[in-house]
Amino acid sequence: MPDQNMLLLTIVTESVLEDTLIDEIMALGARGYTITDARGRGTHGLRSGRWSVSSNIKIEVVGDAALVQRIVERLQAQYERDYGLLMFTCPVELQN
Amino acid sequence: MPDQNMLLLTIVTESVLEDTLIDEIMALGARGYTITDARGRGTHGLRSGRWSVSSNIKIEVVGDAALVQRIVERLQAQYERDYGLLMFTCPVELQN
Amino acid sequence: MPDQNMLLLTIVTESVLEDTLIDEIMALGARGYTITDARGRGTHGLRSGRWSVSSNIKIEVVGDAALVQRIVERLQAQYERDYGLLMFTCPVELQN
Amino acid sequence: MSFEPVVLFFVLGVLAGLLRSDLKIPAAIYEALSIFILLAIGLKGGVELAKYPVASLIGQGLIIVAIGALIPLIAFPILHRLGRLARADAASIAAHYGSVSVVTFSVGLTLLGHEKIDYEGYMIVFLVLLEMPALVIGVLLARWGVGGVRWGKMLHEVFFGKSIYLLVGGLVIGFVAGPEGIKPLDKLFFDLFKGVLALFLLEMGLVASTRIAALREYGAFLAGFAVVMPLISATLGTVAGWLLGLSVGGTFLLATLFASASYIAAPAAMRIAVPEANPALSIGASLGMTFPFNIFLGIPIYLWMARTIHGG
Amino acid sequence: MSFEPVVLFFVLGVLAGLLRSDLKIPAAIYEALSIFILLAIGLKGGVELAKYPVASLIGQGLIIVAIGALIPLIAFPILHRLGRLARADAASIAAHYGSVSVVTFSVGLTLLGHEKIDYEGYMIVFLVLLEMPALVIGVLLARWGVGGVRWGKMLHEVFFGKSIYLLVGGLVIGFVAGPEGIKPLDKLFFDLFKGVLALFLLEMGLVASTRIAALREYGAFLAGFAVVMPLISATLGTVAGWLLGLSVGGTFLLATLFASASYIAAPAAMRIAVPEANPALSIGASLGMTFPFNIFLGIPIYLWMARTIHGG
Amino acid sequence: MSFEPVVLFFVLGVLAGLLRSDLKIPAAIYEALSIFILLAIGLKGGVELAKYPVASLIGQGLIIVAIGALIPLIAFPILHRLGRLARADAASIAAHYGSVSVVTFSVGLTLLGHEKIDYEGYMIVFLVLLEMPALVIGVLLARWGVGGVRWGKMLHEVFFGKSIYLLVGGLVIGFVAGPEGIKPLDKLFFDLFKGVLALFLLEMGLVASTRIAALREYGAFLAGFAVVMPLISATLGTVAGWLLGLSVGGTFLLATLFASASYIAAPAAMRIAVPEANPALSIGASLGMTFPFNIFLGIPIYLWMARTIHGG
Ligand SMILES: Nc1ncnc2c1ncn2[C@@H]1O[C@H](COP(=O)(O)O)[C@@H](O)[C@H]1O
Ligand SMILES: Nc1ncnc2c1ncn2[C@@H]1O[C@H](COP(=O)(O)O)[C@@H](O)[C@H]1O
Ligand SMILES: Nc1ncnc2c1ncn2[C@@H]1O[C@H](COP(=O)(O)O)[C@@H](O)[C@H]1O
Ligand code: NA
Ligand code: NA
Ligand code: NA
Repeated sequence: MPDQNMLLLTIVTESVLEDTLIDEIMALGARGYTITDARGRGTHGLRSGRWSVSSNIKIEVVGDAALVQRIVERLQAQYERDYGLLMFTCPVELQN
Repeated sequence: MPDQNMLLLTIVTESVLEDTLIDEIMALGARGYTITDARGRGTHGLRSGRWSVSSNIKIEVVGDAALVQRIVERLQAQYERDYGLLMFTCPVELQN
Repeated sequence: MPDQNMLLLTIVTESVLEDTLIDEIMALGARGYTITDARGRGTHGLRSGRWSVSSNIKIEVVGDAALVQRIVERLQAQYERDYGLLMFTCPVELQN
Repeated sequence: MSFEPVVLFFVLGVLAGLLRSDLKIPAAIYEALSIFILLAIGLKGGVELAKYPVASLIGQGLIIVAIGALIPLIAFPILHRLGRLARADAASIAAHYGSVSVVTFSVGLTLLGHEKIDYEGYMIVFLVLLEMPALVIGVLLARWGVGGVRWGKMLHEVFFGKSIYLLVGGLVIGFVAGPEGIKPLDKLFFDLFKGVLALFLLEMGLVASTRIAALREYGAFLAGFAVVMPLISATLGTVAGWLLGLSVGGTFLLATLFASASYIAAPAAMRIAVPEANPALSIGASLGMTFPFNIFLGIPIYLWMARTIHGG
Repeated sequence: MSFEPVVLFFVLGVLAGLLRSDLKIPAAIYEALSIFILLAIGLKGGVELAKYPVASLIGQGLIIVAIGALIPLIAFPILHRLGRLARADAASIAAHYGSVSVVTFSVGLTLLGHEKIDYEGYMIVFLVLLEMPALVIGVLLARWGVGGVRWGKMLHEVFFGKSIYLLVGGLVIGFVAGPEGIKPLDKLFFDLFKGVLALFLLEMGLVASTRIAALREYGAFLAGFAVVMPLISATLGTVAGWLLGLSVGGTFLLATLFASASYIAAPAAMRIAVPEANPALSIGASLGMTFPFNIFLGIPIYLWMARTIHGG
Repeated sequence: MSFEPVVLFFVLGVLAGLLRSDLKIPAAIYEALSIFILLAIGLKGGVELAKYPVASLIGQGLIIVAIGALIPLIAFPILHRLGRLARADAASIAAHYGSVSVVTFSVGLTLLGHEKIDYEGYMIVFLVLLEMPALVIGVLLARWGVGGVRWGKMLHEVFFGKSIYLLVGGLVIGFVAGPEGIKPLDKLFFDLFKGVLALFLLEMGLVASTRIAALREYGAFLAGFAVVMPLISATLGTVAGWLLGLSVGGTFLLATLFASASYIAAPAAMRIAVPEANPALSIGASLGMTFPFNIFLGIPIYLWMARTIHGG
């Protein structure tokens, strides 16, 4: 089994940001990302997922610590104040 | 990068429990949750996701160890016997 | 809280492989799996999720290290060359 | 024997499943089709109801509901005593067979259209009335002596579950709006009904194909029950319809309603109210066996029964 | 007073939400219904436009857009000064009320059909014209003295947001194809329109039911605004329509357009262009309060106003 | 030159993509629209087939399939030798061009309706027949001398892939039910067909807009192939149709079928059977280039060709 230590950054945020955040993430050097549709609740209240205005997405990016830090800092600076946003990381081992 | 050590609790269960479990989780003190639609297979057989009776959801809750333990214990006591249910945790670092 | 150390294997790949990979994974001894629909970008380019030809799935399998290794090796040998495929693992604690 | 092309879509779905075709109807479309069918049936019932003096139907309705309530009470001992199924499983299955299937009823309706047989339009109201009581009885049977019915939750699930909610909601809107007011909606809800039913049957076939295996696992007893029980219920319905003075079409529809087993409302309600019951058993029997039996063999038989009892 | 059965579907949705029914319309279906409605309205407008000399409408169109632009300018000081709402919130809400609601307009259309009242077909073109300017004004109000309008992003969102893009796209296709060319599409886009509107209203009700609570949180002022503002705008529209020589139907539609508040185009555009505004406020007011007010009370009132000013 | 308004929806979709509008058609709706189109075409074919003595069509069918099988055999050396594409890529693209596009065919059908030109109803049967053989030939070409065809998997994918399964299934149901039996389904499957086609073209445009860039990457050769190949195939089809004694409409449809390239059945089948082929190449060419070429320029040209060869 290969041993490439990386981080998985999970971002949960509003669907309306999808295109914008993808551009940011790729511009910051990510080699890829994975998106799933989500709904939920947080400090910005209920996001029912029933219509686009109230839907979330979950963006997952696997990358090294430096990339993850760049993304986190950019999103904190630019989007955290105005948008529902949750970010957390977890170490993963790449298997291919 | 902030250093807030938390746990990510992932719950995979039957869609029919969505409203009930959300109430439980919030009542136990969670500050939020994220839900995605899922399908799968486990000890309760195939859940094809093709109609609501046979669909799963994945509920993710980020919280401290005490909250996660409360949720796990409640779900084990109340739902494990009768419903398809998988729960696992993994330490994560909150980034915002 | 029980203490069953396991691995969570996450596989992101093309939707067209769903049935095939499920058969492989179960044949290799998994006791279950969870699937969610996804979209994304990687070395094989954009997968918009807009039509089935261009959709991804995320398959998650919780299992011990031996099972995960069997699955990873099988998928590397059989599908990595020709299909969009990302695999990574992360230790998790089973809670039920 | 009478044959309705729309059931061929069910066969197409079953074959797709058995042959492992990659044909899949997305879950969102399944939801949309079922919402459409429930609303359309409700609206149709409401429009029909507006044509009758409602008061005059109350008596008939009560009698039919009372007879319908016998079905789960007959089914339960068969399943529990004879079939040695656990109390919860027997009660849940009994609830499925006591409740009704909107799609089976719809196939019955299209057959009447096809054969140009009249029927009492208010039969749809009985469909709505018959959907609920069996669910409550099922819960009571499961909890008998065991205690601990979460009544609030259960009744909420029964009455505000989407299936009954849409039927009743459609009924009320159709009744309030009347034939004239509903007219601009006809093009969607009534003209397209049969086509949507065809698509829904395709999806039902896909789902049923995954249930047939499950059924096999639980042996011959349940499979036998899934064929015999509808015949018993249909007989009850035929006699009841005849005694109540319904027409051939009405009698046939009542028999079909009684014979049909729920697989939209009941599974959802039972999963919440009797969670220890294994849903594979009840859905396997109702969708994997009774539903196809009804649309292919049962419905023609029930029409023959209705004609025979009316001496036709 | 005039009553249109289609609004009952909104009630059905609100009740389902309040009663915690498990009825859910999948997000994909919501998207599909809204795409259908936007395209259908656009196509209808384009077909109508093809019947008129376009040049002759430019003048009237400019006047109507100019008057329409007053609405956010009236609403903003009310919200910011009187209601003490933050600048961004006041600006965003003003944009919602300056823009228009396609569904409210559609309910107005069905009422005219129901009452058999004629109207200028090109009114739909004004719907398209009125949707945009208020959004731009809203952003300007939010940024006034604060600076930092990301014009590119904002204008892109306004013009290429799905809502306006589909309306304009439908308009152009309808105009190019003309009544004859569009004919084979009638069966989908025009015949089914009202049924689809009913389903969309059901979903709107479900969504609105979750917004009513949010509105309560923000107090009586916003709730009052959500009822008074449409009446002000409708008065403006009624007078404008009458001065411009529109028919009773046309005057009514203009009043309805002015009175309606956006909840498809505006929320998406404002979320991008004025992200610091709290969307719960604007959507709570426009969808939780103004929309139901309009379809139940407003629309009959505006019809009465139009008839009265025309001395009918 | 003949023009069909429905193709404007494709333009609307492409522009939405290029202008980065947020218009998105949910994947579930795309699936539903394609299921509808495939089933509707199949049913229509089946109903038509029921009008003809099937035996008399077998000969003509075999000849057409044999001629159709030439297309991938012509395309492969062009791509592999001339274009220096890898064997797998050349074979996969050849399979796409040998197979057919249901949507292109449908646009051809609507043009005939628009121009009031008759055609042999059983042409739809040839659509079904032509969809499969090229896929098998493509796999053979890819594996020639290389070995290792997983026949079971491949043939399963070809025959039970949703596309061909629904076409054949619809055909059988339409044939068994006949024009009378299918009547109550007409309102959904036939009356709405063109409107649904418009929505599908909108989605195709959205998807194609993301493919045009991919195509550019692979250079002028592939783009040229994507325009020249349909012209070659259409010529083959025109001559074949004329020699077989088809009418102008039938000849035109055969040319359109031959000229069209698959992007529903072929991509799915090739991804499983020839996974080392790059799908961006085949889909970029067939959907990004050939499909728009066909519906805007090709189809009018093929109609002109059919008329010319019939001396009209
Ligand atoms: N504690 C949590 N656990 C899991 N998901 C969360 C949590 N808090 C927030 N979220 C998700 O992140 C989104 C935005 O969070 P917020 O900015 O707190 O509203 C919510 O809509 C949830 O989907
Ligand atoms: N080993 C596993 N790995 C991943 N997901 C699983 C696993 N076991 C069960 N699941 C998921 O959890 C759901 C309920 O599990 P069960 O209660 O075992 O039927 C299944 O339908 C799967 O979606
Ligand atoms: N660095 C990454 N982070 C997250 N997801 C990725 C990453 N790279 C690839 N993926 C996902 O895996 C799929 C296949 O990857 P690839 O084989 O690189 O095209 C992509 O379509 C993405 O959904
Ligand atoms: Na029954
Ligand atoms: Na307005
Ligand atoms: Na071809």
